[in-house]
Amino acid sequence: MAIVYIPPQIQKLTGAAQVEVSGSNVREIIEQLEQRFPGIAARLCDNGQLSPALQLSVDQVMTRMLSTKVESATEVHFLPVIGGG
Amino acid sequence: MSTEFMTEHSTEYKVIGTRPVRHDGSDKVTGKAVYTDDLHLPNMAFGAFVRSPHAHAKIVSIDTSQAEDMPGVLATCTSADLPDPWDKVDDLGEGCVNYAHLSGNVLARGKALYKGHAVAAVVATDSHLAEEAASRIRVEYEPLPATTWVLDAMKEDAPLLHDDLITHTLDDAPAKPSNIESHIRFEKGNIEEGFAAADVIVEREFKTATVHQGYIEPHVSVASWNEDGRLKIWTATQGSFVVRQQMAALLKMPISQITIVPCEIGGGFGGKISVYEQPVAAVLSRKCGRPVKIIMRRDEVFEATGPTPGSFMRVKIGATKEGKLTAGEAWLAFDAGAFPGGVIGPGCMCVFSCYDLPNAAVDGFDVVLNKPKTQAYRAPGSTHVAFAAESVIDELAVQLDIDPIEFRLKNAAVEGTRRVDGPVYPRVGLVECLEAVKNSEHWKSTLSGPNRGRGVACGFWFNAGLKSSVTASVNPDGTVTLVEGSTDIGGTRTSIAMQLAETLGISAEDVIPQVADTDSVGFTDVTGGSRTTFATGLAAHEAALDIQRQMMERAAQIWECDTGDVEVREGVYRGNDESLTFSELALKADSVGEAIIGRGAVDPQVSTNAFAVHLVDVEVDPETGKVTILRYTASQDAGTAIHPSYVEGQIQGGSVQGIGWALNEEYFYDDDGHVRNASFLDYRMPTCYDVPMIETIIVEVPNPDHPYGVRGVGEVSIVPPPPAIASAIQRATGIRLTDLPMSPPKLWRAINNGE
Amino acid sequence: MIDFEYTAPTQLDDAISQLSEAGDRARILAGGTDIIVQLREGLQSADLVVDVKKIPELTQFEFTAGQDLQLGASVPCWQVYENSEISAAYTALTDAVHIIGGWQIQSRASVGGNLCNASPAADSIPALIALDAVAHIAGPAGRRTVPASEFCTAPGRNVLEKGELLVSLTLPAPGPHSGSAYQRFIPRNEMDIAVVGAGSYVRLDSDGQKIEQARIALSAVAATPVFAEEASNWLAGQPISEDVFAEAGELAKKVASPIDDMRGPAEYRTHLVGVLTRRTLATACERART
Amino acid sequence: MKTHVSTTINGEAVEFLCQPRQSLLEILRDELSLTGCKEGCNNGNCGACTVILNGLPVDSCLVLAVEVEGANIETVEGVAQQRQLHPVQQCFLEGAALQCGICTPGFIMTSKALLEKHPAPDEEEIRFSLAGNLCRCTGYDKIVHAVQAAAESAPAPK
Repeated sequence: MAIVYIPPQIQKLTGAAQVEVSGSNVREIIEQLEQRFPGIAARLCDNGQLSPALQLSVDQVMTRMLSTKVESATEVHFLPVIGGG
Repeated sequence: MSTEFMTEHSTEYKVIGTRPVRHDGSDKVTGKAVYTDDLHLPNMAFGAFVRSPHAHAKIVSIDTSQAEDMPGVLATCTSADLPDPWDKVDDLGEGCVNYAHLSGNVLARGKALYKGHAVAAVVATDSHLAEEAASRIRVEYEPLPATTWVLDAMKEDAPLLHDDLITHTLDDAPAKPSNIESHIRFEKGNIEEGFAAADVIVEREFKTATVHQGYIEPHVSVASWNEDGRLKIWTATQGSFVVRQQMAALLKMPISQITIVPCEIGGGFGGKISVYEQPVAAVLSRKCGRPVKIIMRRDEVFEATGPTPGSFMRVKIGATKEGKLTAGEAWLAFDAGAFPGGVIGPGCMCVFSCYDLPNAAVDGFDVVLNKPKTQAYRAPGSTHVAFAAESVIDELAVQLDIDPIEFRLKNAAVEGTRRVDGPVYPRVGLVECLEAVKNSEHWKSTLSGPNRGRGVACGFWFNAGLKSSVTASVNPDGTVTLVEGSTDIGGTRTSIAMQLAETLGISAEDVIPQVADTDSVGFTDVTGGSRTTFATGLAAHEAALDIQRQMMERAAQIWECDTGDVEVREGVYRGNDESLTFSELALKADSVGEAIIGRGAVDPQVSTNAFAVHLVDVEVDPETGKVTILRYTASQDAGTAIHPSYVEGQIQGGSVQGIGWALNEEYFYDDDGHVRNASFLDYRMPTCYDVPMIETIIVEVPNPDHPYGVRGVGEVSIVPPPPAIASAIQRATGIRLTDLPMSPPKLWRAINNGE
Repeated sequence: MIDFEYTAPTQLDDAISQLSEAGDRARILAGGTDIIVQLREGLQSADLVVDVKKIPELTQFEFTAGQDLQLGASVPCWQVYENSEISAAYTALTDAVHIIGGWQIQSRASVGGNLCNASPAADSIPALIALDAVAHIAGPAGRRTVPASEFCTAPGRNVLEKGELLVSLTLPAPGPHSGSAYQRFIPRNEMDIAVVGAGSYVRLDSDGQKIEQARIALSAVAATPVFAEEASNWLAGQPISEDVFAEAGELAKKVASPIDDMRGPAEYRTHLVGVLTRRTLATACERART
Repeated sequence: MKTHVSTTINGEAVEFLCQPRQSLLEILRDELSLTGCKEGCNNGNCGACTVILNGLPVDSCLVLAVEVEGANIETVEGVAQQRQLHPVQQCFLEGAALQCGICTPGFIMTSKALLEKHPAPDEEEIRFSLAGNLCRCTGYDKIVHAVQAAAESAPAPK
């Protein structure tokens, strides 16, 4: 089970700061979340892609790909995108 | 030289860690290097902009006829000449852009949103004529109320810039539009409990002024949109591929029709990623059938390109009397400029990033107002928040009477520390940087004399990975031609070539690096995010391994043995009792088969996590409020320093930019929302007479995600100077300044009020 | 930049007739470090630019029999500070011309041009006023002289009438037991416009104990650089002491009516008048004694 | 109306036609293809366009091209002699005293002029003399070191 860190602004949907979810990649994780907490996917995604304001931290990987693999005990964080100079 | 090293890596490298002369150096000291403005194409024409004189105004009408009637004037353009933009957000690697906003920034649509906003443009046969013609384009405006201070723009009754801007938040979306573009929140632990456990709590408010990246080369492009439909643009950019991506979207044409040629670039620091004049030069070229050059004047650069946000910040941190941090809270409001897409995200992520903070909450707001659209500037967002957080940390150290380095060591982020935004750090080098400063001769020296003080501060920046591509061809003389997509702003041809050379066991001089256009190399993200030596270096390492594999095959073919029987060490290939050096094998290989070409294409999706700790001694003239930097030492974790001279150079350059930000740089806005100091005379960047030598300590805690341990070094050095200097001023005067810049009148006033 | 005609007369009379003919549409070019920027930025416009650097009277400098300095109006800054006689006698002027812009500017910018440009913040003008310089003007109606303290009339404006030009400046011999100094306050250490500038000249008695005569002038605190007359007069007969310098600084503030702008708030500028007056008087007295 | 100007650039007699409003910088770059001097601000505040005019460093953006009749001008293109870099150039190169390089020609010209005037300047003199040249990349440390190194090396061939 992956450990999903729920952004504080949507914790009212989950009632918890962390949720354990099964799934082999982030897309499946979000689908699982949506089943358990209806409405959450719309906050995180836009037209089937990760919302453009967000990026993922999947253990040490920083990515915007929903296909990113997750394993048992993988941490998934939803973070703002970063630009660099 | 004053450089010290504190290193953990193997010192067996032959090339890495040496200081070869950079490959493009001779051209740059003799004036031969070709920057965009040095191009003079046959039949070239010159463009000029018409810009809004108002900070906020409805554009009622634009009359270009008088300009068009002038002999020598070839064409004009307005936003009507750009395709209707896609309301689409795209990922430029280093942040996202909404093309509707980008198009509206390139040429104003309906409203001018800041003084200097481009409204129209004209092209003529010479640049003076273009400028005259621009003055004859008549624009009728209906001025609107404007706002240039972030807290004003957040007010309910503030003049709205965009009627349809609904705050982007993971929370419930608000019903009404506002100037608040986004609201981010992070929480960790329980801050009520955290603050309850604190013996000392410090809470302060901070402000920072808008500052500019200040690159010496103005934005400049030459566009040639040919009759066959192909568009070629020579431009000063940090990323030719993201220029291509933006051009294709703004002009609604396939990327394959566009070639971007990156010329040598005269500085960027984050400000040369977005397009400005490129689409306009292209449209004018299409209209007049000639190549068109546009170079911005310096006042245009200040008024219409890249500043970094002004900000308001409130930071509260608690600690026990033993010096353990218990909780932190931050409320951050950054201005994004006239269009959404600021740097509040990284600001929120960086505010407490140096510390192991068990309980924290961070709120961040990105706010649009009537200033130029902000852009990244070296560790974007991190300098702002470090000024606030590190100032509070220092004040806690003072109140607890704990040495400021010891206080930081007690709380420093280490491998395994969970950041406030969630992720856990891998191996990082903050403690090593703190120890390096603590052990420095500077820290151990005594600072005496009146009105003098010493300050220390930490800084963090993520550093990016992202996509990089190279190809490398082996020449029969044993050299390797390396073709890369990363524009070279500060010696990266060499730092990348050195990694290829190290892997192949040849010398840096035997690599011939070339920065290629977008038709000649694979996709490469911007030279920014401290990523180039890391990621493009990784691509070069991959290409070198590819070459090595082919060379081993070729050796096996020559020696008539199995490839598996060939081995290579430090550039010498051995097998079947024979051996050949790389260059001997290159010559033989050439005569027995096809060319040997290596490829490297990478997309490392990691942050390499750079930390820096700076130490500064200042002297304050209490009668004038002027601060003199007496001595400066900067330590930074480079992972591995590929070319130490250029690592030092990045540290020194970032430090001095940070000193400028700390002491004097700012946009002065008048009541009409006009910048009053849009020149290098009055926008006071440091000259060499304003700073001392910058002593550097390169800390090397190798990055586990890179074969040579590179972390990247470009950005983090700008972060610590403002809080370090603020703390030094506090030690010198007893006064804690909380507004940037800490300019002489401000400090004088504070000293006077204190008396 | 709107195009113009350019002429570089070699005779003063030719310059005067060319300037007279073009009237308001003529601009004078010496070092060009202000006028070229102003023309380029559209702050000024011209049909004719008259380059005065080929007119011998404007490019020469010499000491007269009475040891006064006759300084041609287009003599560039570097010639002032590199001349050991001038820099020994007129230290306030040397202080000023050494910090006008960077070296590249000092290679071109002239003292006369700095005066004619009439910036309220000009560095050389307080020095010229403190040194009691007199401007020699030539024009269609002949020649006239105007004290440096009366040369500027408003920001960017001076006493020159149609067809007139500044030919030279006379700086009186500073006399024995005298010294002078110019200092400005700027946030950077170079390449900046004065937030406040102060020039001080003192002549001491033969023992070097008392001030016999003093002249203090200020820049960037009024519409033009100003002579601080009351402070200057008060100093005559005063002993040399920090208290006296401080009191002179307080008196000098009376002529300061600065504005708030990006270069400094008014209150701060007034304060700096006191600081810089005190500091330049101290330096001038020290120089007078050595 | 264009004016004919005869001048000497890097030791060679050069003639050109120009409008009075054209700066020396513009003519050097656009007419004479001497693009080594750079435009950074076009109003005399950055020094990127520094050339040596009759022995003195000047901002070529603040010189009208018509003014240089009969003058002697040195640009960065003329600094290396007989395919040999000038010591200032050599020391900038070896000392990594450049990053983006746009300000470098200006610094080379001012530094060369400085060393011709003061062969052994101290750090204060170097920093004061170079204050008219802005660099945003290096923090100036390595530039000052490079000028010091050039001063210590063999005297510059003039």
